[in-house]
Amino acid sequence: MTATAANSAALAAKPQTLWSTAWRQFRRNRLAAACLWIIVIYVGIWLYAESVYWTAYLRDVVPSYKVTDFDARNAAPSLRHWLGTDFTGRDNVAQLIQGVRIAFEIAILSSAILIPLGFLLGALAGYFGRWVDNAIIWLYSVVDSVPSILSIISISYVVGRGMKGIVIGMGLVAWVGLCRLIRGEYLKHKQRAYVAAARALGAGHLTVMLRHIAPNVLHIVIITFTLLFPRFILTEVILSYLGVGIANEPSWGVMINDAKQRLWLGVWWELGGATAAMFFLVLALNIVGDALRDALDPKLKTAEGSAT
Amino acid sequence: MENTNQTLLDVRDLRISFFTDEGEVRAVDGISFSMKPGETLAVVGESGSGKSVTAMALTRLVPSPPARYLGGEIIFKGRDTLKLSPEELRRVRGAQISYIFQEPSTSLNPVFQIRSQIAEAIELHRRDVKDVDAEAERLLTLVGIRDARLRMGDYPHQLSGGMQQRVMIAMALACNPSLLVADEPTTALDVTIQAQIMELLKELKQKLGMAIMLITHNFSIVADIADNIAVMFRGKIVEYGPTQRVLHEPQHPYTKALLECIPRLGAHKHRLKTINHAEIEAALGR
Amino acid sequence: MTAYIIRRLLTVIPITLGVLLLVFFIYRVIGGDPAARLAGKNATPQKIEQIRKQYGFDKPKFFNWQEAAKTGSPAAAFDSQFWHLVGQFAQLDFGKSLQSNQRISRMLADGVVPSLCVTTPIFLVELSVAIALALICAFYRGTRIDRTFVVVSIVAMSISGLVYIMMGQYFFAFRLRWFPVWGFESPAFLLLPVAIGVIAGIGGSLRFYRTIMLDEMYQDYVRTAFAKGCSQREVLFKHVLKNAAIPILTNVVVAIPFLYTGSLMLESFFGIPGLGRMTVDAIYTGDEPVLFAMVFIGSVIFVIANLVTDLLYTWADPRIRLQ
Amino acid sequence: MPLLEVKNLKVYFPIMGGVIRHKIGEVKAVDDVSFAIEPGETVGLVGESGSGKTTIGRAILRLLEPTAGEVRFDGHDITHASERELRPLRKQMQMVFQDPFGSLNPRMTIASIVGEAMKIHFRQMDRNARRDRIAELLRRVGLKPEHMNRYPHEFSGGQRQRIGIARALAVEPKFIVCDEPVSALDVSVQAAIINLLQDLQEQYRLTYLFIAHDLAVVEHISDRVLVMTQGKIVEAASSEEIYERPQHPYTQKLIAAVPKAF
Repeated sequence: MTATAANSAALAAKPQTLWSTAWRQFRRNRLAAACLWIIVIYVGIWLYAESVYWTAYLRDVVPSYKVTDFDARNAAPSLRHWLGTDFTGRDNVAQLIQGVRIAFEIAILSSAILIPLGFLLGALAGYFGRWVDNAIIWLYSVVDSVPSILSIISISYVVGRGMKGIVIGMGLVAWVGLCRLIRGEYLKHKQRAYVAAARALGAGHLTVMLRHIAPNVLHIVIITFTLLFPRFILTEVILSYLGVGIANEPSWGVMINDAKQRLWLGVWWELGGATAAMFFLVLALNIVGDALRDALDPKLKTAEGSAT
Repeated sequence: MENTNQTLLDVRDLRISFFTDEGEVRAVDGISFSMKPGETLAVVGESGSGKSVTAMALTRLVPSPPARYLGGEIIFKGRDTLKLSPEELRRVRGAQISYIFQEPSTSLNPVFQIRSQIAEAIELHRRDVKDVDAEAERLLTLVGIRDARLRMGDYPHQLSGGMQQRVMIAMALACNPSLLVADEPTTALDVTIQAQIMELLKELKQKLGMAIMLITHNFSIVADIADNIAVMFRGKIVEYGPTQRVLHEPQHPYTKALLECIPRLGAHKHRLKTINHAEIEAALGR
Repeated sequence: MTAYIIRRLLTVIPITLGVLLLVFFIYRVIGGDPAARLAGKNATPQKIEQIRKQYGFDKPKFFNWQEAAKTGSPAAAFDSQFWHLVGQFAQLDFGKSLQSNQRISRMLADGVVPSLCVTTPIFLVELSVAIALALICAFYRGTRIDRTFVVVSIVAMSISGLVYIMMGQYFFAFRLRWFPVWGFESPAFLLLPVAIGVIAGIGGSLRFYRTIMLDEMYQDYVRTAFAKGCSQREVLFKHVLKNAAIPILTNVVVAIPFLYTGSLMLESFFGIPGLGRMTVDAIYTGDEPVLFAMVFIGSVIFVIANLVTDLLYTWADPRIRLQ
Repeated sequence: MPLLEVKNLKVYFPIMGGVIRHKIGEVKAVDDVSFAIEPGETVGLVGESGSGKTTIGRAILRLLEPTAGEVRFDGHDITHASERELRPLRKQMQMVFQDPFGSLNPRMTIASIVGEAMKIHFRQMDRNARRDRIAELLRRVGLKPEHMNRYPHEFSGGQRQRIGIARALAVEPKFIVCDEPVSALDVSVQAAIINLLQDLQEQYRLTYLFIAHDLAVVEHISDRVLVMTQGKIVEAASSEEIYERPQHPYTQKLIAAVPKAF
């Protein structure tokens, strides 16, 4: 029995999961690490905004950001109102903070629809193939054949203005990208020897799909979410402009549209404020999303093209 | 042809390292060897021994970053290729030193016909050739491709692995280089095709007289083509000498162990001898 | 290869039928009572009933089994909302606009040209500029030039298209008067919208095509080209560009949906009477038949664009062309 | 009574084509192959890439459905057995794979990779018994038990093959299909794995079907050798006879092509 030391030599001190190696590589990208901090700040603002909203909601009182003050209408930026007030005297900064809440809620609720849908259909199509694959390919080709903006508009229009319409619209359209990626990964991993080994041990299809292959493709969900989040934000702006977006809540889209009229009167700070608030979060998410993809799965082809 | 005793290639204390996130990897750790015109040198070593990096370094094909040439010289026909200007280097590549690689299927450009890939090699260095098509056809016939005129119009994916490698050889010989570097030319091929390609290389060596540097991990194929053998282990040359001496009286323990653990047809040994890495490390004085 | 083309052509039928099914599903199934929506806000029940009769919303949605059972002829089963729609659309009859009572097919015909005048130049300019810049990035990969383009493109991507339009219109048209603010009388009216459309989309496109170029640079055939003695320029423009054409063609179709957004926004902001503006007006005025038709026609155009790029891509890749 | 009997095995893969993707032909990967393997024997299966040797290995373990013919393992006809009927037999036949990087699940620790076999086939074992068994198996294949919580990417190619072998041993099989277990390894590491396989065979009285394209490796480890090309077995003989008196022209061509080192 030749248990030479050589064949168990040169192992690092403590166990290295693929996640820890990926995290180490991600951290080496200083720009991405900085952007991660920006996102953490936004999460903080989001949680604060949620507390403001829910305390007002539970006390059944008008939340502070909605309090109108007619004689302070269109005030320029001042110490009291850092970014001035809108045409009804509401403080712009308070509204921008609520804009963060709306953005996070849209992203999370839409993802709650698209991630399970995209992952499940992608896994089924990739693993079982044949008619299951063809049916799911037909389904996502059809959904993908309708330009996303048109299908989201239609769903929001039919379901009615507000969060519900946007979330259902984006959720029922954006799942196609994830589904394609997951399908590709399942097709690839299905051929790997470790799946044949599991089958040879007598592991059933479900075990192979969930216990063996799924952990190897979960990272795609994280990458996809991080890259979709900014596109949800940009899409909300357009939906709100088209009148099928958010209603009676200060989303960034609504604020940008309100600021449109007053821009021509020289009131630039409303448009500037909303654009800046959105810009840093979207920029940070794009950079972090790219860095995550390079760290977790460099060969992954997420065809994302330009932002809406 | 230059007079034969002058050295064609003289590598002195070559040092190349890769700087990755995990730190420095010394791929080539101070190696020296030389080649005469028309000589065939086999560089044998296992994966990670630095043999391919050495071969690619001859015309600075090792991508840097992440690699960096830390030291040493590569004197080819009297000039150090590490110091050549990009323009001069391009005149050496393909004309003086040319390459064939391990995966012929990916080394050929998938969207160009065989004709244009060979023609490009000719036109790059031999403006004087009038009828490039005829020359390309001659080269394909030279490397043993039947009905070359027909094959010229094919795309790489329409050829078998063996045929693709023959096209690579034809392309490499387009400007009759003084040195042909073959980086694991038969590793991806079946054993019967491998025998044909080695036979072809031997034939071309006699016919054209160019020097060949054969990079491989397979000791068995070097015996009847190599004049000299260099055995590499973790970036160092641990054994360097004429073929018969290295094969029959190996000095270094690593070479001895490597030769003994190769299963030989008809040897009927019950157990193979394995390498004791600790012993090798000690011998290397690491 | 011809089998591939014929099959690809045939797939257009199930896809288009599927698209109609999807649009029908959105507007006639999941969205509550279409008749009430069409009747408008404070409509009387009689009006809603009258609309339901007029638009045939009283018929079953997909298959009319009662009718088939009653008359005994299987054909009657197709006497339902969906199949009437299929018949209607097949004859290019998209109904009438609620607002202007104009035939929608007429409106579509009028709107196509202005929309193409905006979207085609954006598509072509953005594509060529993005590929040219991507080639520069590949040529100078790893240098400061490459890195600046990456950062600039990510920054450009992170600003909403709407903001580009507003700022662009405000500064260049309103304040500096270089361009007309509104209207569609001459090509001059198109310069600003097209410029804004390109700037809004160039960030994403550049980043996307740069990745394609860089992926090709690390392929084995590039190493062979360098080993042959090719220069950087020859490797890039001869070897890499021709190979990159395949992924570019496969994925150029990804950029097309963003043209729709562009046309929606630019046409409504700059008063260009195209399909985009019609869609926006239809949303504001609740003109559902127009909206329904616009979404369907928009999708059919996209399906055809998909088909064309697919065929171009198979033609460009010898490995498929000579299967 | 042979442990494994294969009679007229055929495995054909349909070629899809034409406009409506109908079957326009078929690839005869395994075309009417018959052989038997006695308990404790090592039968070598040699052939070039595309000869169908891997397909035979996968068909025997029912990782794919044979088109025709019969596969009998330990007297049971498993050709078209259902997964439920196969489960007890799965315990007795296992496989070692070629690609050291693809044969281990990158996201599972070594303990769970080797342990899973026991969870399926030895349910009555509790956690501690399982951990001891894993430690013992790792030691048995020449690895340190304390590395059982490590992940595959932390090991070398040779070490990964040892883990693959430990996984196969975990269910105490009688028969192991070794599908090119050493082709992807360096020569030095190759020798150690071949010796390990031979030691395990002696200790556990295992039966091997050893698949490879390197005639020298197959001849070294096998008692009998089957030579295969284009889906057919063209010659079957003891490993000495194959080398000294090859009958079939293809075998002769194969032996002639093997470079005689020195």
